[in-house]
This record gives sequence, structure tokens and C-alpha cells, in this order.
Amino acid sequence: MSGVFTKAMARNIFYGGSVFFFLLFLALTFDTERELPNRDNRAELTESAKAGKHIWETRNCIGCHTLLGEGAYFAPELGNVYERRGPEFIKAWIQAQPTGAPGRRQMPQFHLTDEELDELVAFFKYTNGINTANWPPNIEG
Amino acid sequence: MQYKSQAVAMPYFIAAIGLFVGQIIFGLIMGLQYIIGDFLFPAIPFNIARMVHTNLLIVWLLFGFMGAAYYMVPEEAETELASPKLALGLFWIFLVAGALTIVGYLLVPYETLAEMTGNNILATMGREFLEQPLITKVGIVVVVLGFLFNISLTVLKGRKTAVSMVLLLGLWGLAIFFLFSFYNPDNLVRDKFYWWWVVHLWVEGVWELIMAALLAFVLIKVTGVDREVIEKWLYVIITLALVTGIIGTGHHYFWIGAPEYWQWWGSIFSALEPLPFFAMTVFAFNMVNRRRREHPNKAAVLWALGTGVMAFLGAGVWGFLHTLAPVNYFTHGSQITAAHGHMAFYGAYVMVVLTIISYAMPILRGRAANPERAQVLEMWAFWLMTVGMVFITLFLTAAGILQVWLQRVSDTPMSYMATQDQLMLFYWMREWAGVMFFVGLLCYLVSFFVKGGTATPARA
Amino acid sequence: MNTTHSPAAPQPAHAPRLAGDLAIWIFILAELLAFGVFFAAYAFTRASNVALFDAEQLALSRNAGALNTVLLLTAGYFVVRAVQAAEHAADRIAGHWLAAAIACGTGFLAVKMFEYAHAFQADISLSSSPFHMFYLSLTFFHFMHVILGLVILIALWKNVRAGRYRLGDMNGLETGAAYWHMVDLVWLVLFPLVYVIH
Amino acid sequence: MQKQTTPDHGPQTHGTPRRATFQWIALILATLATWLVGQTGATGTAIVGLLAVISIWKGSVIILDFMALRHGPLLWRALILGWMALVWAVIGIAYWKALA
Repeated sequence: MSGVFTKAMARNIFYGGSVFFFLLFLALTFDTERELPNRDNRAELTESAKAGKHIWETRNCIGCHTLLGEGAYFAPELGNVYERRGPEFIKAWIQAQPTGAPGRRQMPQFHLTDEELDELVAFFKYTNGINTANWPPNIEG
Repeated sequence: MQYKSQAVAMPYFIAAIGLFVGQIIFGLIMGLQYIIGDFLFPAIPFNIARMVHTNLLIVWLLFGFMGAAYYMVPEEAETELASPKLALGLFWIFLVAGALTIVGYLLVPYETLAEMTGNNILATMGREFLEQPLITKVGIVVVVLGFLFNISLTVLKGRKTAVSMVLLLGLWGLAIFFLFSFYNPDNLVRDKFYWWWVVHLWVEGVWELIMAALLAFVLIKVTGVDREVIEKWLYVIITLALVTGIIGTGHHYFWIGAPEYWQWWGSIFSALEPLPFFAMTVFAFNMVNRRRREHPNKAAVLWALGTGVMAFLGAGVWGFLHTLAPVNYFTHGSQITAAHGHMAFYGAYVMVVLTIISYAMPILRGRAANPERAQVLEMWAFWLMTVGMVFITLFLTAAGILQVWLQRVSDTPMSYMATQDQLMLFYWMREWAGVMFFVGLLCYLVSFFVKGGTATPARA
Repeated sequence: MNTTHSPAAPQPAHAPRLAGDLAIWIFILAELLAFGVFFAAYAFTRASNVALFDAEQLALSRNAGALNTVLLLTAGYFVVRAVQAAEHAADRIAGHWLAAAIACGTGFLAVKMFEYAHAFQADISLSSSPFHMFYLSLTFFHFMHVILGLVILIALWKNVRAGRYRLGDMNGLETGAAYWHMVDLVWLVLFPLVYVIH
Repeated sequence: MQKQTTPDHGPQTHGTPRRATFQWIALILATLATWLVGQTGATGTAIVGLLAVISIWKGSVIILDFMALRHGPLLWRALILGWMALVWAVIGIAYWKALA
């Protein structure tokens, strides 16, 4: 095939193309930030829910569960657990762990106070209200 | 070895392999926990095992990248490393910090670890892959900056090749995007949105630059093909990688609360993400076919070709399988994701690091290539690990398809745990494939100690 | 894969020759693929929202779209004239043609900005409807390509004035020109598809 | 690296100014035709077919002459022309699906 192929041109295209697509990505990010208030349920992001997120993080819940589909795949999705199980069940469940049933997957006991349990539930209530484009496909997550 | 200071790469490679072994052991533990739920509970709960598994992976790949850079850059720049002492010092800091972090995960309850390490000052922990305590994160930044300083200075004072420029760019990008791990907004959607700036822009962005640079370097060395040819294809491939990969981030924004146009942007650009991997495979085979010398290190050539193929399969094909939004709607966060993650990480990053180790280690030990018998064993290790990983991926994919079917597609969806009970056969098969992988890894370790009479003397 | 020629082996006079660097052609192909998939996505999404797409398309300004087509085609023509002039070593004239092309490209951006200003006043955004999503995504993606194309044309203009290109050493100019024509080509599909066909 | 130079080629690669000017005028006229169709609001399979043909013809002028692929390697000419044909084929299928 007849033609020219130079390293200098390939390099220029690499730099130009990368900058171009990164700028495009930034533009879309800018629009996303503008649009998020309509979707991210920030109204329910209360102090209590924020504290709940902190509890979620410091117990490394993501190491077993998914949240909006991201995390580990060892235990159920919790983004919609508020709707699936309701606040009282969630609290009772966490307090009852581990089940100790032989051969079954075990969740550790985290010794959360009543207040902390309420905060965690507030966090789940908040995540449950995020507009996830109708994901998961059904209540089972 | 052309430059004395390249020797600092050796401890990095050894540490990488050591941590790799640890990663696989924890992988096997988790595989068993999937089946026998209370295995090792409460001593090592699943979430701790997983954290150790993934964090060890990240850390050993970083060791591998750094070792690769310390080995490659002096040779590319045709000058000694700016400061071998700094490189060695940072090695020990990184190793001790990494080991302490892992020990902390295993011995201290996570919430206590968080309190002890300043997570209440700046909360960054408890997010997938970014579980490291604040001080570890700061440590990573310090080590990487010191490393970049050292490497950049070396490049600046010497010859500037495309390979070293691309490598440097990838490593700087790695450092810059890691800074987003310190940003943890309360708003979960924004948290997740920018979390991907670390995770996706690493593995489907700047790490691909590192990977391509490593591969290009080894190909130049083992094939003897004109550097000019390899370097211009290097640029073309990484252009494709970033053109598709940057906007491809959108495939993570489908269901986390981000605007819905990401379903289109993400699907379209990530559908093109197999292109760079395909180009890389074609490129690797083409260069080897056009080789101008028979390099005595057959094992390194095998690893290089394997990287191309497995990266294409794992990142390209398995990524494409579930990247389109209508498919991902059902597969998001299922075992299919796990299948893709395993083969992509192995094919792209594990294998490229093993490629450079395979090429460089014999030279660091004073010979152009290992004795025949050692190479044969290393190739056995290649096949056992690679085939093992293919099976892990296939079984996880099967588990994922069944899971999606029972739990998401069905008119009468089963609960998560009830579904899991149906997948046990596949989880058993996955565990056995994992054992196969581990046997391959043991062969790999042994191959370093096999002696034989026919070692090829070093050329330089 | 290597396409380097030995100067000692001259090509026959009419051997096929790719005008522009192979690297840009690979890039062009990748870009065309991205646009192509985007067009297909538009067309099929429209197929399941025909009424909405037709109604909202009607609100677009076909005059602005057609004017922009003329501006892009004219810019493309000027770029061709610039390349032809450079082939004959008429650097000053080539520079003028390129300047004219840059002016047309800038005109395109101006028209597009008017269109966007109008759209934003009407509260049209990427999230306001599937049609608006595609309309803004496709045109904005293309808009950014025009900007990049203009940056390239400006670089070419400076080089041409410096007498950088000669017959037999036209790679830079032909490469930039090929990219500009790609931007043009994409618009030739985009305009009828998004503005006219209903 | 040896200096890479484009092999010698005649000025015919990029055609003559005269030819380019005629093509440009034709392209503008074709654009006016598309615009007119838009103004009348006419629609239907025949109209969409006409618009597709106009677009493909305009594209082929850009591809063959402006991009100089007429004198380029067959592979690249086929790839880019093929892209144009494929895109319109897909649009056609989608339009037909919308009618159904």
C-alpha cells in the first residue's frame, strides 16, 4: 500500500485525540452535575443519612454487598433494601447476625447502637430514592 | 543488563510475585466461602478476605509497574537512574506500609482501623478497592511521587523515546487520578461518579498506556523489529484506547443516578473499547512474525503474545458482552461482572507484568535467558494459569447467566440468597479452576529456581 | 504494517496513494465508527418514538442547518484549493485559501451557537427528551470536531505561510485536510438525518 | 529513522481547481435541494430515498475527490465509501421499521 505513516503524526494525533475526548468528558461531567439535583434524592440526604453512609463505609459493607449494583457479589443488593425489607426488618436483621447456621454465609455482628441503626436505615432510605433509571429490574435486586 | 541501576527493579519484581501469591491464596479462600459460607468465619469474614485479595492485586501490580519502569527507563534513556538509593528506599517504605495495611485488615476490626488512622478527619475508607486507611493512601501518594520524580528526572537527562514518554504519561496519569480517592462526597451519586475517575480511568485509561509501553518495550527487545515501527503503532493503539476509554467511563453511569444520556454515550463508546485490544493483539503477533532475531527467551515471547490475546478476550470480548445498556440492565452487579473483572485484570495487567518480569529477571540475574528446563516450566505455568483463568471466567459467566435468569429476568424472581444456592455447581467448578491456577503459580515460582547447564550468556 | 518506502524504488506514476498519514486514516475510521453507531442509535430510537421525534425536529431551524452545510462544504472546497495551490508551490495563495476555510468554519460555529442559545432558552437539554438528547449529543460532538478541525487548519495555515509543504512533502497538509473533510462528511449525514428526515 | 517522503505523484491526486469548483457548485445546489425538501415538509419513502441519494452522492464527492481517495488504495476507498453506504442502509432500515 502506498502512503506515509510517521511517528510524529501518530504522536500528534494521540495527544490531540486524548485532549479532545477528555474535554468532551469534562463537558458531559459539567452537564451531569447540573442535572444531578433532579435525580440524586438530595432532599433525603439528611445529617442522619450522612452518618449512616459513614457507618456503611467504616464497616466495609461493600466488601460483601452491592449498592446500586457496585461492590462485592457475595450478599444481596442493598440500594433498594429499604423498599424490599422495610426499616424494622433491616434493624432486627443486623442485630441478629451472625446466624451461625452451619455452612451458610455469615454476616459479622457490628454492635451498632439504636441510634446508629436508625442512621444506617436513613442512609438506605436515601439510596432507595435515587433515580437509578429503574434499576434493578425487580425488587430482589 | 546495560545499566547498573536497573538492578533496583529486582526487589520490586520479587515483592510483586510474593504479593501475587498472597492474592491467589485469598482468592481461593473466598472461592471456598462462596460455597461453604462459614468457612474461616469469624476469623476472616468474606469482606476482609476480598479486601485483601483486591488490595494485594493493586499493590503488586503497582510494584510490577514500578519495577518495570526502573528496569526500562535507564535503558530507554541510555543513562543511569537518577537515584537508585531513592528507589530502594521507596521500595522498603512501600513494602512495609503495604504489609502493615494488610496486617491491619486482618487483625484489627475495620471500624477500629478507620478510627486509628484518621478516617474521622477525612473519610475515604470503605469504598470498593479504595479501602486503604488514610495514612496508607497518603503513603501511596508519597511513594508514587518520589518514584515519578526519580523516573522523570532520568528521562529528562537522557534519551527521550516514545516508549518512555508513554510510560511516563501513564504513570503520571495514575498518580493524578488516584487523587480522586481522597474525594468522598456524602452524596452517594457523586461519590460513585468520581470514584470511577480513579477506577475506570485507571484500568481503562492510563494503565493501558503503561501496559502498551511495557509490551512495546519487550517486543522491541525480543523481536528486533525497528523501534520506529513499533513506536508508531504504540501511538496508534493508545490513541484508540483513550478515544474509546475516556467516554467509555459512561458504561458505569447507567444505574447509579447519573443522567440517562450516559446509557447512550457509555454504550456507544465502550462498544468500541475492544478496538485497541484487538489492535494490540494483531500488533503483537505481527511484530513477532516479522522478528529479525530469535531471542533465546521463548517464555517472554509467549507471555507477550498471551497478553495480547487474553487482554482482548478479557477486557475486549467479555467487556463488550455486558457493556450495552439494555444488556447491562440485567447483568449489572452479577457474577458476569466478576467473570469479566477476573479475565480482564489477568489478561491485561497480570500478564503484562509477568511479561516484563519474564524478560527482565534473567537479565537481572546475569543471563539473556533462563536455561531451557526453567523456560519449559515457566511455559507450563503460563498455560496452567491462563487455562485456569479461562475456566474461572467461563464458570463465573455460566453462574452469572443463571443468576441473571433466575433473579432478574424471570417473571417470578428468586431472592438473591435462594439464587445463590442454585449456583453451587458452578462455584465448585470455579474453585477447582482456581486450584489449577494456583498450581500454575507454584510452577511459576519453582521455575525461578530450576538450574540447567545451557543458560544463555548475557549479551551485554 | 510498515509503509516506509525506499526512495530508491519510485512508484509508477499512477500507483494508488493515500493522501495523508496512515495514522490519521485510522483515527478517521475510529471517529466514523463512533458517529456511525450514534446515527444508528438515533434512527432506531426514533423508530420507537416517531411522533415525539417528528414534533421536536420541526422546532429545529432547517435554515440554520442548511446554512451550516453550505459553510462546511465551502470550507472543504477552500481546503482543496489550498492543497492544490501548495502542490504548485503557491504558498501565499494556499494560505489565503486556508484563511478563507477558517473563516467559514468559524461561521459554522457562530451559527451553531445561535442555535444552541435558542435551544437553551427553550429549556432544551440533554435530559429534556430522547430527541433533544440525540440532537444535542450529535451536534455537540460534531461541534467539538469542528473546533478541533479549526485548530488543525490554523496550524496548517501557519505552516503553509512558512513554506513547509512542497509537492512530494505534503504529508502534514494532506493529513490535516483529510481530517477536515471527515468533519464535513459526517455533517452531510447528520444534517438530513436530524434536521430533515421525518 | 530515514526521512520519509511521499513518493512523487502528479498533481492529479487532488484534481484541478476547475473540477473542484464545479463540484463545489454542485454540492451547494444539492444542499439547496435538501433544504427545499425540508421547507416543503414533504415526507415518505420516496422523499427519504431521495435525501439519502443526495447525501450519499455528496459524500462520495467528498470521499473520492476532496479526500482524494479516487487515487487512493482500494482498501481505504472501500472502507470509507462502505461506511457511508452502511450508515444509510441502517438509517433506511430504521425508517422502514418506524413506518411499520
